Amino acid sequence: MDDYKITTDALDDVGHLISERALKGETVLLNMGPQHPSTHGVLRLLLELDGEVVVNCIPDIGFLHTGIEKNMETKTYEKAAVMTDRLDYLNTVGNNLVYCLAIEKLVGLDVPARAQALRVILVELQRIASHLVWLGTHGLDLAAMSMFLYCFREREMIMDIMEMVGGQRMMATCIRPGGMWRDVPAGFEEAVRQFIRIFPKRIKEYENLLTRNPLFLERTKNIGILSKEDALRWGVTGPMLRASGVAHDLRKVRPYSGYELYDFDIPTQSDGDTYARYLVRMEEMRQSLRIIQQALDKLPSGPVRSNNRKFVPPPRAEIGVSMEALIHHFKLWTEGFTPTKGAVYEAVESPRGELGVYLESDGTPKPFRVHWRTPSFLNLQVLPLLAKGHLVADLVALIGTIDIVLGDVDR
Amino acid sequence: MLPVSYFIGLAAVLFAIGTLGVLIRRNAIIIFMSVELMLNAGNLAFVSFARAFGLLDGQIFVFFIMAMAAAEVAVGLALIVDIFHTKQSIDIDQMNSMKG
Amino acid sequence: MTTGSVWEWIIKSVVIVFGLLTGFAYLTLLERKVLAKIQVRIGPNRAGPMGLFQPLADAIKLIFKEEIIPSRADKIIFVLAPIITVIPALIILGVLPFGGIITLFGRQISLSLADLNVGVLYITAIASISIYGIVLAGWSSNNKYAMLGGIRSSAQMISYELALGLSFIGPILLSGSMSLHDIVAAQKPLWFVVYQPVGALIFWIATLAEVNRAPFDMPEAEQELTAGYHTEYSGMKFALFFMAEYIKMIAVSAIAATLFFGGYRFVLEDQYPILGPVWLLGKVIVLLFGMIWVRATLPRIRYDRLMAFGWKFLFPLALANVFFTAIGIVLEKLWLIPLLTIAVFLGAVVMVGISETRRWRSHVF
Amino acid sequence: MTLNYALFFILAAIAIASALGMLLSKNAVYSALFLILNFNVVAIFYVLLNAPFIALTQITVYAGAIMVLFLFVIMLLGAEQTGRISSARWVKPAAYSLGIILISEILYIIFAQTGVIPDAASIAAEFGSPVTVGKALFSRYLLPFEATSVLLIASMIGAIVLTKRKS
Amino acid sequence: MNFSDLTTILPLITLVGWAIILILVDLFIPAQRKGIMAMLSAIGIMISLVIAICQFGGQTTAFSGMVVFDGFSVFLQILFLISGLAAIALAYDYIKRQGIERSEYYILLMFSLSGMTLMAMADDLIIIFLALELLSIPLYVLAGFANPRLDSEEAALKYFLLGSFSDAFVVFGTALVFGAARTTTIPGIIAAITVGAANLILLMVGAALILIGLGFKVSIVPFHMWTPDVYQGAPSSVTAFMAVGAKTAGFAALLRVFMAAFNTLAVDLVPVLWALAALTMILGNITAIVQGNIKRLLAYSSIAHTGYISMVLVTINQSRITQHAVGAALFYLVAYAVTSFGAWAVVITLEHSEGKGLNVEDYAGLGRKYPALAAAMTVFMLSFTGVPPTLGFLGKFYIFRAVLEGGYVGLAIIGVLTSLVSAYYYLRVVVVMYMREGEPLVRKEFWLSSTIFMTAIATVIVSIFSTPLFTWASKGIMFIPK
Repeated sequence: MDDYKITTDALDDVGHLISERALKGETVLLNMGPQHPSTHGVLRLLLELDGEVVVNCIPDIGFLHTGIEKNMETKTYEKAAVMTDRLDYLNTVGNNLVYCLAIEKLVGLDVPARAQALRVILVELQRIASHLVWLGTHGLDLAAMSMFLYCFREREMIMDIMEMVGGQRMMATCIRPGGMWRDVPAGFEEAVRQFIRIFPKRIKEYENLLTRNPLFLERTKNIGILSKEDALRWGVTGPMLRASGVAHDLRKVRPYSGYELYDFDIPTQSDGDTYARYLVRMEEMRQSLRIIQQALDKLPSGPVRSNNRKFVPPPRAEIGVSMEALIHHFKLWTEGFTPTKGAVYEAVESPRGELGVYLESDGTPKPFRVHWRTPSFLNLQVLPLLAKGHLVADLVALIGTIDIVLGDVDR
Repeated sequence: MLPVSYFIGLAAVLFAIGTLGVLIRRNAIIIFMSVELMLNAGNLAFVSFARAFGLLDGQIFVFFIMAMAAAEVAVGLALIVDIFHTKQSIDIDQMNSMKG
Repeated sequence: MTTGSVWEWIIKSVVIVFGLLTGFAYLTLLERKVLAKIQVRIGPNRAGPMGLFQPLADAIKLIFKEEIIPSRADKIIFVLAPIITVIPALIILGVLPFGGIITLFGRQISLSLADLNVGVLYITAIASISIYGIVLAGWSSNNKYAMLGGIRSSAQMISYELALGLSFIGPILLSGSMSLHDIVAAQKPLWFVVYQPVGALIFWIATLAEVNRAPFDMPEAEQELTAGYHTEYSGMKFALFFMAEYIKMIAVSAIAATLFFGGYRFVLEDQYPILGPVWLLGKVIVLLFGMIWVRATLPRIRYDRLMAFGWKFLFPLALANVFFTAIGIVLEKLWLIPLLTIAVFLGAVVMVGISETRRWRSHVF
Repeated sequence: MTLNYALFFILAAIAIASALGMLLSKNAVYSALFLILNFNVVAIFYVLLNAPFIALTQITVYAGAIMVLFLFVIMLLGAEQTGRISSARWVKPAAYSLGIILISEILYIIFAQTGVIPDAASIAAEFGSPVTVGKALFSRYLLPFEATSVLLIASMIGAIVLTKRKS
Repeated sequence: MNFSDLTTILPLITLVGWAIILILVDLFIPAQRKGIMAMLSAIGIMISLVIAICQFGGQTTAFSGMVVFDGFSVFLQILFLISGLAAIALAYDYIKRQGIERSEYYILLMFSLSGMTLMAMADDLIIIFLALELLSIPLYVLAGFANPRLDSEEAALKYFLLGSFSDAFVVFGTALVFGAARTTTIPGIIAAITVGAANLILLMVGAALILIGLGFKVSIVPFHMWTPDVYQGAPSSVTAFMAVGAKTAGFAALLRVFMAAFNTLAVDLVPVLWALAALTMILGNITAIVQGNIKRLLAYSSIAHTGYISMVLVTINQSRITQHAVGAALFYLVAYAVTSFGAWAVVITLEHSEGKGLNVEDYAGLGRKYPALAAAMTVFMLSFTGVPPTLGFLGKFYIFRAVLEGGYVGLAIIGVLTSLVSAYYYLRVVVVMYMREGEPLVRKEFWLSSTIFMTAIATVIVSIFSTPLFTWASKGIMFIPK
């Protein structure tokens, strides 16, 4: 027995959070993660268990700290865009988008209509892809293993589209300040339409497997109830907030990138439990499809990038014929553009909630401060609140339902 | 066939070891296990006698004793778990909250 | 006992053990292939034609893997635990009839190892001790996850053993014997699954729990307990746990086939007794496919719900099944049994459905 | 015949050794394991004594249920280390000498009576089979059988009462 | 099995059936009104009691000789059932005020009671063993009913460990008796001994082991060590029931087995029994003197009373006085039961939560503030001591008479002398009540007060008209089919 004596200094930084009961040995301390199949990356949870009931849960983060915020401050505005993909690696295009929106706001850059529509299509596709990963891993957490592979089958189609647009499956970085990197290739529209055609049937398939499955209901109904008040108090956003009955969605509340042009609903649920969050995300995928459909139908033609040469490098064809273009090219790629002093905050609705970026310029080509307001970080804070009184098995479902991406948490 | 008295002798030895266990061990669970060993010795004696006499009755008794042992285990282990939760110990020497 | 019969007995034992080991190896392949088909993947296809040598490759890999014994583990029990797990799995089929009597080299050979008059009890006894390996593995690893896995498994197996034992009673009552040979013989006119549909279902669910298969794979729930009781095991020791699980799958399928699906008997078996093992194998494969199918489809039940399901649903249902079977036999109206039991089963399902819906509505967990 | 004797003495040695192992182990889990071994050996004796039904019931009930519960509780409480063997210094020698006296006394009495205990009556082939045991249970021993069932209910309620959490 | 088998054990069937029905009824009774369960179980016991009384007379065996129905069994059944009623009356308010009121209390009590009832009728060692278990296992739980109070849990664990230890002795003893006599029915054993077919040495060892086992249950010295702790730690209402019920049941078995079946072993057994009885009386009474806690005092007093009752066992081989001896033992058991319930009721009246109010000193001033209560307690103490005109006096009188008839003058003298010793500590309670000043805290609870009142009246009144009771007890001699 003496071997198991717990001392506070053995518990590193989180030692002060351990309760008296655990130190006396009445409850069991269990270290879940950072290497654990269900923590979706490298989250460490220090659990205090009474039997299998979670008495307390202390999330310990920072194992995936990449220093992206600091890194971005050492790069020019344009070059730093490539780092944004690495934040929330399931929402790469969305990260590009918010960063570019912030720069556009900072320097007052216009974006052509076609680029805006394409951005919406890509971001909504990315939302579906992200929700598919969530659904698959959530299913896997509950040991519905086939779900995972079905979801990845559909995600693959989106990945293919991304590759088509950006030449890369995940880190496409195809959204740039002032528009898109370049126009989508031929066949893009056909591929997206094909996806829209197939995907509703597939959603129905998932729902057949899960929505009314008694085992799934057992595992999600009334698990981790987050009340409206708590959700607002803890700054929870995204599907988690909407599942608690608050119809808050930045796409409606503060439309950006032309979302006001499209007709879509914000799904909400009132129960605030894991099942409600499941329903909200499933419905969001359908709504995303609606948006993509409309955007495709109304897709205007024209340029996809602003012509403001102060900020947007000229196309390669121009360089050979125009001296001015060559100068712009040289200047933008060596020094970068220089915004005036000032600060902006821009936020979009990522698949996980409000994804915001705060940019502060001190009048040099490199940002003085980049700060990300990431939804995973804020949503993760409610995990102890949700987990208390549940079983270890539910904790797994809860980590899944928050839909954290550790890259998004640790930055 | 072996003389049945060998089996009885073995049963007696096992019974004595069980008795010893109750007397010298101070851990409630071990004491309880020793009691189970004693009961088992009784069962062995019953079955041996049943074989010696060709009477089935001995085997039937064993059946009842097993059922009763199961009942006793349920209650006994519940008690042990109970007291461990209160006291964090199942050493019967430390059970002295009552004084004479 | 003549020398000849001793040899016969030894040869039969060896054949059964090797059959089970081969069966285990190819069951893993079957499972991976079937899962892959269900999950729109390809599955193993590199080692040999259609991946047929995959089990061999796996075995070689596992043999050469490093064996790690955690320094704070209880070494003796840590090493013993996998062995204790495998042995019951290997010997449980000792009483099973694989076929009738065949004539080989002018010798009458019965296609079974032993015919005990307490055959069914033998199975329950072996099933009940097969839990020790898991519990001890969990304990000796000195790891909290393994420990939780071990404790879960002991609670789970004790709970489901009751329903399992009660579901044996249907065939015993119908055949009036505890010998598996007699039970097979009694199914000559009609498989017992006809009289015991609910009993067969209970048996099948309970065996899923007994062999720790999805959706009852609590002890090793990888998403919660990393790998449960075998978290700390590697190499051949891990392989033994794996082997035990799959051999148990084969064994319970064979037992289910014997108790409820007519055992080795099927068309033409009377004329050609050698067909007996073939038919039995066929039935086993169908049942195994069912297990794999369930694994691919269903999420895992939560631990407390699993216990509730076992005690509050399966166990009473098994009792009711025994009760109505006895009534049918006493009244000598066997056709009553399936009617009554299915009615009770449906009633129970509806009741559970109502109460669960109410529970979900009332926001208590 | 000698084979029989050899078998008996080997098994008896295992039984006694495992009982002693149970008694002397410092670790409760080992004690439980030794006891399980003992129960299984005794089950083999039952088979030798023409009691197959009882033998398998012994394995199912003792080894399969009762001892699992023991292990379960030991592990649940984390009570493996059983501490010292006895409290007072005089208890141990006193108990050992008492045990030796007891054993020798009983052995003397029994082996002195070897002739009196009849050796292996002739029995029917069905002796100890489930059918005969079942028939006896439901005819002559009906009352004790029912009493046992009442006993089990009572103990079940008792166990639940003791472990139910108080709210 | 036939219909008459069932009618023979009808009180038992009623009791068990009622208890099982109550388990279901319990589901529909709201948590704060579990008192209803006390009433319901009392009704069940009363029905069983009425049936038992109606059955009076006649002798028969049932269930192929497993149980016997005779005067002895009816007498004991009535005693047990009345004890059960008294135990419920004691518990009704007590467990409510201790905060341990749960309906399982009454259900377990009824199961234990059915074990005792079965014991009264048992005519086969296997039934004796099962009845012993059936009455003990619920008692283990009841002793620990006040969990998580530590003393209650400790009491339960100690009672359980020693109880199961003693059961193992009974099992092995029964096995040896089976080996000796080829049967376990008491008539069968008698027959085997009579025709000389029994192996007397095995029988002797078996009887000795059974004696040890049952000795634990009735707390004969040196198998008494659990008694004080268990009596003190268990909830008082359980202790009262345990003290009366379990002891009476243990003696029922001892009398039935030793008076009938093992009387041929007298030559070897009598000296042992003599010594045990003497030891029990001496040790019980002397240790009781130094006790300050009333529950421990009563525990040692109960050990002492075990000694008095076990005196009759030395007469096992004298069949001419068996009737008197058994009658005396049964009478003493009745006297002990009535007085005990009364005394425990007084203890419960004065007990507060957290085990306060259990010292003899806490009784100071009772005589002045609550004269009726003090008077009742005085009656009980006098009855325990054996002062006329109380039941206790007559109980001792009959016992000593039976022992003297058997020719054991020495034992009788020890009995008288230890009775004199006991006067010291019993009267100390009386002295404290009347001579010391104090502020005793007393609960006024209807069922408790009426129990005290009725037992006090019974202690005096029945003693005046004791002859019919003794005659009845002596007629309850065991029916032994020849």
